Amino acid sequence: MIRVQSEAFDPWGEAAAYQAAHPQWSGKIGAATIFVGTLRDFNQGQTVSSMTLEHYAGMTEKHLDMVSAEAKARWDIVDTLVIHRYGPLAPNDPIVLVAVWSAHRDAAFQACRYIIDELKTRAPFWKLEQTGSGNRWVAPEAG
Amino acid sequence: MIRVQSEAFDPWGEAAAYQAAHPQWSGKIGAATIFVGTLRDFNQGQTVSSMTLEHYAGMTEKHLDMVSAEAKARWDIVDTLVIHRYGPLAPNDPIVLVAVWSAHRDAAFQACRYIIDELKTRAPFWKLEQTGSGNRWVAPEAG
Amino acid sequence: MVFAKMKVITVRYFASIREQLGRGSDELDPGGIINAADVWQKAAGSPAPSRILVAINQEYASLDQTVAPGDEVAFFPPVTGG
Amino acid sequence: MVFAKMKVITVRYFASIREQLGRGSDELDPGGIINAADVWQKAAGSPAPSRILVAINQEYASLDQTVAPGDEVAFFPPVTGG
Repeated sequence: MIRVQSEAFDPWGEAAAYQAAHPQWSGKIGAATIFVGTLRDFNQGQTVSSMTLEHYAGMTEKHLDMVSAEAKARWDIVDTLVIHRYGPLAPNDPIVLVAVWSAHRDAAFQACRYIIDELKTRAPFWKLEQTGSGNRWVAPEAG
Repeated sequence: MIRVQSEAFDPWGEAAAYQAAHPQWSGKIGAATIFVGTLRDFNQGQTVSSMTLEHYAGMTEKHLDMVSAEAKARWDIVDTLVIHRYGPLAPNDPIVLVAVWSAHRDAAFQACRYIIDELKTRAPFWKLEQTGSGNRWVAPEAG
Repeated sequence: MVFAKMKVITVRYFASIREQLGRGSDELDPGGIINAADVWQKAAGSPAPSRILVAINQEYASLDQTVAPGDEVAFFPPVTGG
Repeated sequence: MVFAKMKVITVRYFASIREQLGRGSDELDPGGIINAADVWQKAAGSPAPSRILVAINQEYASLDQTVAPGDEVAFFPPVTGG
């Protein structure tokens, strides 16, 4: 499942609730790998007081659905959950959750890493940081 | 921190509580990577009704402390949490939690994977499965 | 007698591209437009900047990909989510 | 006059090794024991099986590693935690 939302969320509670909502997985799941991305209060040498995440509504959801489907096609996994914020965020706010459930850990780790890497390099989100010297668009990661 | 215990635990709640217990991390953490290992009800072709995890008390804790320290030395991470059960377990019970917090995701993923892989190949635990055809010691993973 | 309404090309801009153009979207007459580069030229009055990303109907595309009336074409800088 | 109590070697067995020997531990007189292989031979009455793992004072060791009086020596099969 994917969700793109402006509301704050609790990544641990969401992962727990999603797993609890699938009692049919009981005993079939040997591994869960979770990535939580959180807003830091410093970046590229400056203090960040807050951030606004712009996104391309519609394309974002399509992209996250596609990446989740690719992960399911490439690795033997049971399910995935991706939640991503947009709009205004404060330091320490969770930005993104990627959770992958599978029988064995190797598939869970690889699929989780694949989804977050694809999301970071391709999903249409843009971070605008508010710093002491004004607003700035965050530069993309090298590579 | 490492903990080895016979009591059941909620891995999501433990990760959330450990992070909440470190307010000084607020804004410094960009990434958390979590691995949760859960008891499956099938393994190596047989249905597993329950399991008993034997461990070498004392050496287990020393080993997990050492592996956690190695991960902190090798990657730029903020902290780690490892919880491992021993004693009787039922299918769907969480067996192990490995959580790693860091500024950036690559270090969190690599350290989390390192800790669980080292734990699986070196920490002195032994799984005794109860199946329909009796008890059997689980064979170690290849590699 | 009913005339079909002429289909426009919807153009959308995000992040720094949106700020530079001073608007979030345009609707363009498809006349003379063959590909995404033509869309940018007609909307912005200049050739597309380097490193700009293009999506047609919410899928990544290249500047030389064909655009049809009714399409949604988006221009944006490298993404920074996650 | 006080005599020092002679330090024994504590031997511990786990999992299938423990089941095969029918006990979880032994305390051995260190006489004649140089290394971990000697500990096994004295406790079990046979050479150490292949693939057995050894720890001395709760750290992984090899069968030819030296053992001293007071040491804790453990024998166990490949581990299967996590």
